[in-house]
Amino acid sequence: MTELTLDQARLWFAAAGDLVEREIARLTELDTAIGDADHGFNMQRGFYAVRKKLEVTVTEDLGSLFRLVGMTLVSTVGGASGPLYGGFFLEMAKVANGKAYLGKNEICTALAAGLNDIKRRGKAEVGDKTMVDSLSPAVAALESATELCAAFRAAADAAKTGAEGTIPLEARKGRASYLGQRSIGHQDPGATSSWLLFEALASVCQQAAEKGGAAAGSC
Amino acid sequence: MTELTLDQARLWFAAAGDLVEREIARLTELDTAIGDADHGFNMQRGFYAVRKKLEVTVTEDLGSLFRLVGMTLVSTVGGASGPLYGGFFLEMAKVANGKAYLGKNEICTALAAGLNDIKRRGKAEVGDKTMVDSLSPAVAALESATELCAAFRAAADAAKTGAEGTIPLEARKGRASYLGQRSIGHQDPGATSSWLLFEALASVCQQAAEKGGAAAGSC
Amino acid sequence: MKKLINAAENVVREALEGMQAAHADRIRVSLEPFYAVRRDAPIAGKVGLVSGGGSGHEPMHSGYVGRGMLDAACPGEIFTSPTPDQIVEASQAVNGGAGILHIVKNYTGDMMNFELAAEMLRAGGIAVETVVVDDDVAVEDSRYTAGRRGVGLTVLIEKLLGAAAEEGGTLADLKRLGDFIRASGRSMGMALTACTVPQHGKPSFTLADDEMELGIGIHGEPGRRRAKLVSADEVTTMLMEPILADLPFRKGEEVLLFVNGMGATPLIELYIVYRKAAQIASLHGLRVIRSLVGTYISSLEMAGCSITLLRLNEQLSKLWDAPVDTPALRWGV
Amino acid sequence: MKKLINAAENVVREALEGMQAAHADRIRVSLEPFYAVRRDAPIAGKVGLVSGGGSGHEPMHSGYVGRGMLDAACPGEIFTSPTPDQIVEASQAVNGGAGILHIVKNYTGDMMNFELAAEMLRAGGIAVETVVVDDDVAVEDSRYTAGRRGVGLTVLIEKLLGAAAEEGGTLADLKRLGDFIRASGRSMGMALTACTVPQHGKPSFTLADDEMELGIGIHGEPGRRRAKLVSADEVTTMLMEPILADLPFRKGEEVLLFVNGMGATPLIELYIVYRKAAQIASLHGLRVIRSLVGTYISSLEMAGCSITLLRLNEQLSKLWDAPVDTPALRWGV
Ligand SMILES: Nc1ncnc2c1ncn2[C@@H]1O[C@H](COP(=O)(O)OP(=O)(O)O)[C@@H](O)[C@H]1O
Ligand SMILES: Nc1ncnc2c1ncn2[C@@H]1O[C@H](COP(=O)(O)OP(=O)(O)O)[C@@H](O)[C@H]1O
Ligand SMILES: [Mg+2]
Ligand SMILES: [Mg+2]
Ligand SMILES: [Mg+2]
Ligand SMILES: [Mg+2]
Repeated sequence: MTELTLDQARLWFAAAGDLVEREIARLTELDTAIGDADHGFNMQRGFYAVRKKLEVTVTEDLGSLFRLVGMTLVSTVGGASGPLYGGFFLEMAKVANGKAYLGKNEICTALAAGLNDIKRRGKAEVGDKTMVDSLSPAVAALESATELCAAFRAAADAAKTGAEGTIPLEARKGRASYLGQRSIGHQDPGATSSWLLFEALASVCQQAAEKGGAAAGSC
Repeated sequence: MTELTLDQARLWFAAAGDLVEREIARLTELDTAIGDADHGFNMQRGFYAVRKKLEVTVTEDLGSLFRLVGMTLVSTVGGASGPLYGGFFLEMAKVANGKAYLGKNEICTALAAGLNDIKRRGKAEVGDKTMVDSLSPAVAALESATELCAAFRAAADAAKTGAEGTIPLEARKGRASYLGQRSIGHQDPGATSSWLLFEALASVCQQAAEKGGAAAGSC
Repeated sequence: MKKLINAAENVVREALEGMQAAHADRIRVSLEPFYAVRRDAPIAGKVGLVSGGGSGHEPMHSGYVGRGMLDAACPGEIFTSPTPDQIVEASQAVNGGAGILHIVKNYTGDMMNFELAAEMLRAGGIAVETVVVDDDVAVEDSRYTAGRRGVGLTVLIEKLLGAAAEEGGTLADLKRLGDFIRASGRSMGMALTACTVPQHGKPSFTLADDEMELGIGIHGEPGRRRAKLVSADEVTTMLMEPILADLPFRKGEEVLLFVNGMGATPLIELYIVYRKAAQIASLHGLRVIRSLVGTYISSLEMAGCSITLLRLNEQLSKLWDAPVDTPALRWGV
Repeated sequence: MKKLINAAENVVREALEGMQAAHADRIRVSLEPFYAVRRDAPIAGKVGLVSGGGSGHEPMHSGYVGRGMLDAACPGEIFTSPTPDQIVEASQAVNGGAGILHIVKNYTGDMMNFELAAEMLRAGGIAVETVVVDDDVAVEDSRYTAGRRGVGLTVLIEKLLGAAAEEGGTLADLKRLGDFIRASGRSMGMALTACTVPQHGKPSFTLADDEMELGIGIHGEPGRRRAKLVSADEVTTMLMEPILADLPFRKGEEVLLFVNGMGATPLIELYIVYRKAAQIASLHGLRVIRSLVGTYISSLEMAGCSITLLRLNEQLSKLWDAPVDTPALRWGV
């Protein structure tokens, strides 16, 4: 696979929705320890709304798809993660405007733009114990492979490592920061859901590649 | 012992206070099951106030002693048991007015008058699952012996049996009546504290008799 | 037992001291014996309204002392009726020469202590009338028993009679009106958890996670029966049906609907109960024209709720809307 | 989890429906999206006051909608900030042409959602200002962190700004006054028990019988530290000292003392806390001239309390006394 098409991007959101649905309890548990026990339901509500919206909406290009996703998340998630993830996809939409597919470079640019929006909005840096701690290494890891599926896989793995890396951190941003040192020892819920988004992306690419591979014999 | 003197009556209230103090938990547990968990503290507060009052008050006769006890209970106990026990001793005071001691018949009359006041005030009959169920047989049992200490012992035993006899009853009066059939199977707290009062009376008589016996060789 | 208290035996006194400190502009508190009176008492020519009962039902009764409601409240120990001297002294303190009205919940202890006090007051030349509240449909009414408990309707009676007294009602007027209101309201309650009397230190009963008590009073006692915990809508139905059938409330009547929290139940849940209760009332053909939702008569930190329905007429609606200025109920002033 | 609810996912909607049914004389509720506005909104020429935040803090914010307080409230899901569309639609519904003031508690989610909404409203030609509330002294203030939480002071700011808006304050006036009040009040809270988010179904933390959490917020989160449960007087001291030291409050100042219940703590305990808090304030040389005691900003059915101290001046005292007519706060009308 060398590009992300409209269909694959739609599959990405479906897969993300499935993954979030499956991991509600885990996300909620993490948010119970250092937050307010709603992150699982916030994500579920958002991606369920996205699924329903996509079912009834024809999107002409990746820009309008990402815009629809971003707007839906903003208007259904609430909390901190709503504007952050919403803004992420709205920012990607700008890069993807009018495009039926994105090549690897464009994808990197779009994801990096999304990440920057989160950092700007949340005034968060790597090390603050937020979703930035998984998103930032994920975006960086895209460079580590030239092939798209491999890059997504590397990004997902980096996100996972980044999420786990939040455990020893003391939170400086978001709700967990109110706990001070007591936030240490817990994995950040938002960093965990960010990893799920990359995991969904990697798995969709993988499946497309396998299908394509079955058909064309190469990735 | 053939009569109840002022000193012995004072010892009675001291002994009743001790017994109540020792049985707070039991009375409260009983009142928790079918009432509002305050009977132990109500009795304790009342008899503690009686003790304090008696410490600083000289009473000239049994009438003023019983009146003081009755008034103190009325003004410190509250709840259902306050006016009932208070009225009990105020009624006894009428019979004992101006007397330095009471013979057995007078005691019977006084206690019966007290019981009648409780029945009138509480509109309760034997079988309603109240203090009347221990007081009534106790007063009746006074007749079963001519000797005073023996009569008090018989009364205390009858009170105990009466109190235990409330267990299978369905309450018709007091707070326990709100439970309907659920009041069955529990011993009435007020019937239990009434038994304690007679128990105190019997033991004070017994001790006086033993002392008297040591001095005079006969009861 | 987890409570914000100091010593269990000081709870009532310290809470009264706190009330005095917080509401010195409205009430005066006596600590020896315990009672609270409105700051401007006695009011010459006005009937003095006095209520009271065990503590643990806050804001009732001390929170309802003030213009347009009670002249005095006598708090006993937790769940223990006040003693006659409290009632006598409080009544004397608010005696404006037009007589004293006692509002008494129908518990043996409350009844007897208020009765003793009334006798003493009358012996002192003060006219006293008593309005009894016994609105709890969970308890069967019978002349062989202690009768029904006074619960949620107490708050409404205190408000309505308070307004009538403020407007100059005579003792006889108020007694008549009180008895009329008593005959126009019904209540029922339920619990999700027990409560703990501080001095006792242990919960009054234990419920499994899927159980509730139906037909409770306001003293932490178990209810008429234990049942499986069901949805808020079903619970509401189980409370509303006996209430509607008992008075009975009839199609076309105007009512006040009062959903009360038992102490630990948050307002968000009470509104869920109110929603269903209003639907049921309206299906029954009633017009809910006044409402009250909140924790107004409690049972320490018990979780649960009670519902009270009161039939209104023009006079009662007006009295409900009249100004009231107490620590816990305030409007119109 | 024992709650009077139907389905966990319907809690917010059904409670709003209940509020609508109970308070149709004061508020209008929108269910799509969720918001509540005062019945007579929009009021031409008056600045529209809009607040909001997660649900679970009842009576805040919907209970504070009405004359003399908020024009609109936007409740999110339990403990979840509302979304920008709620805020935008509510703001538009109460836009009387004099601009909109957003009162926002300083949580990342609330801040970002209100900010997005403000941008959209401004794009639509409506002037929007924002007053942030961040009064919780338990959290260190630092520009490297999310800063302090908005807690008890929110209720007071909404009341005071509501009164100022009613008196015709301009958007600029209200913004200035809001920032002034923000700088004049401090709070701190503690918990005896956790609470349970209905959809989660499990308590947010567990405490032993002899433990408490100090420095909690209003979202069921653990506090700054766990400590041995001590007496009410000691707890009060542990809350008051950091509050007094932080602003700092100085000898001779006049203050409003607000003792708030977290949801399941009965009023009788709050008065015990108030008693001690007033003593401490007065030992510190403060004059407590206004008070508020009750459950006004809650964390579902958490047991515990918070204390808020607000420095008053003549203007603020007058604004506090001004008429307010909302479901949860009513006086003077
Ligand atoms: N300032 C911030 N910058 C980046 N991410 C943040 C920030 N604040 C919070 N987050 C992320 O949001 C997550 C919490 O999301 P969620 O629980 O849905 O919202 P809320 O905290 O409002 O309840 C955190 O775990 C963290 O990853
Ligand atoms: N009508 C009555 N007649 C006689 N005794 C009664 C009556 N009502 C209650 N009692 C007695 O009072 C006891 C309860 O006393 P207590 O707990 O002190 O008062 P309360 O019920 O007001 O809390 C009952 O156990 C019962 O024995
Ligand atoms: Mg959260
Ligand atoms: Mg009792
Ligand atoms: Mg009692
Ligand atoms: Mg949240």
